[in-house]
Amino acid sequence: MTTYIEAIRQGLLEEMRRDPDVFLIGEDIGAFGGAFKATDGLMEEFGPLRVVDTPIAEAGFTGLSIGASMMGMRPVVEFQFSDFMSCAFDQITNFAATTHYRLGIPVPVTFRAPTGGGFNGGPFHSGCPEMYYVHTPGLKVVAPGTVYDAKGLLKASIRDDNPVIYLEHKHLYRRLKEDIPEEDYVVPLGKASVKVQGTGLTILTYGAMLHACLAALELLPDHRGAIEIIDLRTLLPFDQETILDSVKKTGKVLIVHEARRTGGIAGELTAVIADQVFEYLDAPIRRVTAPDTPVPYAPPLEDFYLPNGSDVAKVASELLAY
Amino acid sequence: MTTYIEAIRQGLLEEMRRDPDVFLIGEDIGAFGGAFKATDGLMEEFGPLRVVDTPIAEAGFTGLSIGASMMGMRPVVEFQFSDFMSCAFDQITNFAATTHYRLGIPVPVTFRAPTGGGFNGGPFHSGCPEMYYVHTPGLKVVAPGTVYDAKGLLKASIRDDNPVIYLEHKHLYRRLKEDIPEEDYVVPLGKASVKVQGTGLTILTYGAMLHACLAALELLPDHRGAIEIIDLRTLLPFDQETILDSVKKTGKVLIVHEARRTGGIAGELTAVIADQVFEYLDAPIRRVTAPDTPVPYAPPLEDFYLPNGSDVAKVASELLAY
Amino acid sequence: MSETALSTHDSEVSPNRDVLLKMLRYMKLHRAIESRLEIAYRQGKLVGPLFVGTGEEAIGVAGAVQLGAKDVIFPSHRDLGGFLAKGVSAEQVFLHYLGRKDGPTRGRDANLHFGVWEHRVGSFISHMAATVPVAAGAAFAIKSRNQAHVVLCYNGDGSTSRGDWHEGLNLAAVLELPIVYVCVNNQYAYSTPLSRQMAVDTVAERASGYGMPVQTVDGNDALAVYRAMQPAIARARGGLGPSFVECVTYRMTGHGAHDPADYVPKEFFEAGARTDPIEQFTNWLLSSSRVSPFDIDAIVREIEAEVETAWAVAEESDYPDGPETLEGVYAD
Amino acid sequence: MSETALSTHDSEVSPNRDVLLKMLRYMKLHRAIESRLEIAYRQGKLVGPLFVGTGEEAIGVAGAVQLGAKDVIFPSHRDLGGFLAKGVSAEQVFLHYLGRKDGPTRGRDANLHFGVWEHRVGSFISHMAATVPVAAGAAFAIKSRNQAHVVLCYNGDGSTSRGDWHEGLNLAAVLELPIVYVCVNNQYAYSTPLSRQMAVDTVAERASGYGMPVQTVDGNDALAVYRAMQPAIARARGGLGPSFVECVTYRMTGHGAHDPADYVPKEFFEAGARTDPIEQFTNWLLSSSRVSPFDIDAIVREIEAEVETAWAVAEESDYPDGPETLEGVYAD
Ligand SMILES: Cc1ncc(C[n+]2csc(CCOP(=O)(O)OP(=O)(O)O)c2C)c(N)n1
Ligand SMILES: Cc1ncc(C[n+]2csc(CCOP(=O)(O)OP(=O)(O)O)c2C)c(N)n1
Ligand SMILES: [Mg+2]
Ligand SMILES: [Mg+2]
Repeated sequence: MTTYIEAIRQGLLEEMRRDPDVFLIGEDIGAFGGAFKATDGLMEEFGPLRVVDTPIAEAGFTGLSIGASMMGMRPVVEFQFSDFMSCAFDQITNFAATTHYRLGIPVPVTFRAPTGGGFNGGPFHSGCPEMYYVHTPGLKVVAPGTVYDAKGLLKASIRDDNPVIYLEHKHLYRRLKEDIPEEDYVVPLGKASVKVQGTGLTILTYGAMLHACLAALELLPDHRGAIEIIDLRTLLPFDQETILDSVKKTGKVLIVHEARRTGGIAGELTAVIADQVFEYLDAPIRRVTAPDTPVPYAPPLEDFYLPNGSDVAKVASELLAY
Repeated sequence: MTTYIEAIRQGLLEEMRRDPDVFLIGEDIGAFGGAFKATDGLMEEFGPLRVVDTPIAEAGFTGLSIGASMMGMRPVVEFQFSDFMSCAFDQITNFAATTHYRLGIPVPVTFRAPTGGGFNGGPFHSGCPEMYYVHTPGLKVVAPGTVYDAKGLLKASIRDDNPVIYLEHKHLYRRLKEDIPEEDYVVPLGKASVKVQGTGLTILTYGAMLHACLAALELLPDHRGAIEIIDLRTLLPFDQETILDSVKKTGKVLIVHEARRTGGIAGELTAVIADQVFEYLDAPIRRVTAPDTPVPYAPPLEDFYLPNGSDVAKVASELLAY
Repeated sequence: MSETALSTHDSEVSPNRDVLLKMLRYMKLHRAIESRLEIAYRQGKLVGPLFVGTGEEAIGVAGAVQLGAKDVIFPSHRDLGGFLAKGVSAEQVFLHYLGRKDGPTRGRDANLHFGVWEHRVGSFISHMAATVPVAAGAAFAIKSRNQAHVVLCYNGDGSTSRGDWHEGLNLAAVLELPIVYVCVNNQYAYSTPLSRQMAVDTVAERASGYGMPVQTVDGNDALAVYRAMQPAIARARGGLGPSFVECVTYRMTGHGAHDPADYVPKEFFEAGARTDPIEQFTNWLLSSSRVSPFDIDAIVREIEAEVETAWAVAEESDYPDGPETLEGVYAD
Repeated sequence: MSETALSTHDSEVSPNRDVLLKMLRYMKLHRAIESRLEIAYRQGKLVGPLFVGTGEEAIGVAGAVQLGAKDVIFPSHRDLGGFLAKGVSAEQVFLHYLGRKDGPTRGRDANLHFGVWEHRVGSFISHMAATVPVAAGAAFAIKSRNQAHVVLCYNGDGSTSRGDWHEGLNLAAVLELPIVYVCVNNQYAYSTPLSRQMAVDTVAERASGYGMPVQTVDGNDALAVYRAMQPAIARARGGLGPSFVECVTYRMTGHGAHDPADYVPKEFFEAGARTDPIEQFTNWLLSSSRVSPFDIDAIVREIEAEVETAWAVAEESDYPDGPETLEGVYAD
């Protein structure tokens, strides 16, 4: 059984062995193996020019990775927490995202960003920044919710010729364990996965919230067969076809994300659905999300903040009854 | 007749005279009067401690304004172009936006950001970054589309106790002229304005796109009375009541914004509408927006990129006929 | 890093006995509070991580004791002594760490990420160096209003690699702001030693390009820190502009309580232990007969009681209710 | 800023005649292209703004002529000479400025915001100093691959106040990257003179805290720039790490063609005119008999023809079609 974080480590290791142009860069990723140990042992195998420890300089090492990628390398950047991407926001959104459009030069950088709450990390270690990047054309954004996908999407991201934001959910790091194939595989970017089939309600989700949705299913034994759960996996570009096919079948939609509500991806998905398959809709489109606040620290606050299985179950059964 | 930019200048001048805690800070705003001359003459009246020229240091002067506001001052920051806010993204989204929540200290900073395209400024001088900030609780975001609102919203922003992103549209600076009151007035944050009343279709828009929507109306003389045009004015918090009341009346919605499509505010508005007033909807919710690309420079490209009156008219008449 | 003895030349400016006792008291209180927190951490009573300033107590304290009520301090994430000397109580600290409703952030943030603005203690945010320009802004307000207050801003060696540090220091210099930037150089940023953070030997070299006076001082020598801070604070108060003071010290733990710090050579911890700032300062106070063993005993007993009571109160106090999450995002 | 004569000590390394002619040619071509653009601007034929490097031509050229095909340059927004000396043609420049389909950005960006990667010319983006860490990344790739190429990265005095500059220079120093950072100190950032950008007299002082060799040189003296760049480039090529070269010059126009620059004292323009880099260099080439008036005439005629033809071709060429807007956001 492999953990989510070990799948990431293996993905890095295998890609580095496969392709000498792949290198890792970030804070404390060398001898220390990274704040979450995702790069444990890699410095020993690949040395300090392929596992590059940096000063605290997110804009600096992001820019550096962009420049190296222009030269044909495939940097994998580790942000210690996805919250600190804000310090590199200009480099990511203005340099990385636009270089291919302006110059035709690919920028194959993967930005690994440990994301999400659930461990009392407080306002600056628990964020879900995906929408800042989903709103930035030129980037791709992925958010694995399973061990299999963590490895497969990471490999696909590293091999992709575009800058990819790879959001790994900290809450899943050691909680999630699966048997995954020994042999090399990738999970293609841009493809959602239908986790549970159903005919009465489409639930769209990703990342740690996939597990809140699966938990909701357990709470609704009477609705087996009614609920379809789709793991988006890639948020930009998202898999419109799979989403719309499902909505055409079920006629009802619930979107669940851990990011804050206003301006979250639920809005974008709703816009596409309400434009493309309006006539199929049998109920309001609802969303279960974190509220519009910073992520609070104290357990009762964070518990309140994070959507959970019963929040999802409640709205799901309302929609099914609509 | 007052221009949009002169209304901004007057707003600054009057607030500075009214309240000694108001000061301006940014690049080239002193003797030079600002890249767009919004602060022309203010340095002469108020001196260099109230009209503060800075080095090129967006994160620095943003942070500085936050600290000064914690001490009770009311800084008005000028970004030379809204595109350069990306360099201060961490300070805005993590420091300014969270300080009241964490410490109960107000952060009354107004961030003036010249925004939008239409003058062949290319990818880095034409952006519409509003959604990065609409997705950040703790901030307010306003985007005046008229001369009257430019002044009234600016004054309201400066007097507000929260960090406010004030997006002034460069394309309107000298093109828009209106007679505005001599006496002091504010336009309250959070209130939309119904510009044109109609019964068959609600158009939601703001900023320069208000004028594309008004132009569309001229192209559709047969639909007088059918089209309602709402200028959102404040994007965060947006005026849910006015929006929903209108949709209940018309049953059809078109959202028009200059920002890029994916993750734009059309999604958020659609989510609220499709949740709250689903049963009133008689047609798909459509959007006319810029495409998901950087803002291109060459005239034929930028013309293609920017939504215009006939783009709006086309979709509006489709929806009316639906 | 030198391991020189305390700078005891009596010719130099010396704080008076009250100030010396205050310094000792806050340094000891700093350590006692964090020792209590370390116990709580091991007992699983702290839900979040823990970062302590053991061995670095002289730096925050020797600066903050020189401040008045209207002077401002922006401490870093290990400068608990700075909070205390500015008037924050042990109880507030514990309430904060335990995420309680009555704590200074109402349970919203963790660690030393808090401020108590009545005492003019600003708040660190996690993003290293973000306070550097913010503190400059507080100094700007003071200057604008033509006041004689000052701002102290503390940051680790690691944060000096960030752009915000550069922009903030430069703004302070160009605008001649009344601020002292204090670098707590504990020679590590998480696992990264100074030599991998910068290609110069001291942070002071890095700070020398901004046009402000720069000093490097032994951060484990409370008196030396006091004496270095004094002219810097006076300069700020006199409207002459900013200064930079590097205090070299030892991070005596892992980065956080979760970190065994295998990457730190044992000689490093030994050197830090030999130059423990509280021990050195106590010895000097005693040997120079500035205070008596009785004075020290009294302080120790007082602190023990304060910490015990504060902890008990904090542990008994209530968490915020879930729905409070939604309150206060905006000022109205 | 000194107004010393050209550094003509024959004892110092001198470029050979071919290189001297090349330098003259590219400096003159730089100016001729921009003069043509200024006319176009006045005629309303440039839809966007225009920023020229008149009077600063020596700096880009004297660096770039020392590069091989696989060396990389990241010019700033006035360093047209650097583009040219690396192989970019006048036609490409005009196509770019006019926003044409066949230009290097297919009409997507304006000004000198472009690159031609076949020639290893990277692209500036508007955000000042953003290229500083990016260029370090190109140098990192060279170092990783154990190559002997180098990177030159150009930035204005103004951009050195930004955090990215700090982070980039520091990374280059810590990682010992093969790069030379060149500061085009034209003493203004838009309307802001150096004295309001920094509290030190030279950018070199600001750069001295990173642990790399630093020089300040007269940027209007092409030979002095050449000679300053030479050891810096050699150091990078030899794997010894980065250097910083400040070239002091005069911005001889407003910030852009739209800016009358009333804020610049007339003495400043006079001093810049007296030390015009092309004139000085030409005089020296002639007076030291390194080239003849005939050589210079030939260059002038060649350039005139090149510029005229290039402009004609560019003006005749097609704009992209609107829907091309949608192409190439992603690499596939
Ligand atoms: C911008 C940013 N990047 C990364 C981190 C993660 N982080 C937290 S503390 C730390 C090391 C800080 O080193 P230093 O400034 O020397 O302070 P010290 O912990 O040694 O007191 C790092 C990398 C952060 N908080 N902020
Ligand atoms: C981050 C950022 N802020 C503001 C601007 C607007 N701006 C464009 S050029 C310029 C001045 C640049 O000065 P300097 O770096 O000295 O270059 P110069 O124009 O003098 O060659 C400014 C402020 C910008 N491009 N980027
Ligand atoms: Mg440290
Ligand atoms: Mg300049």
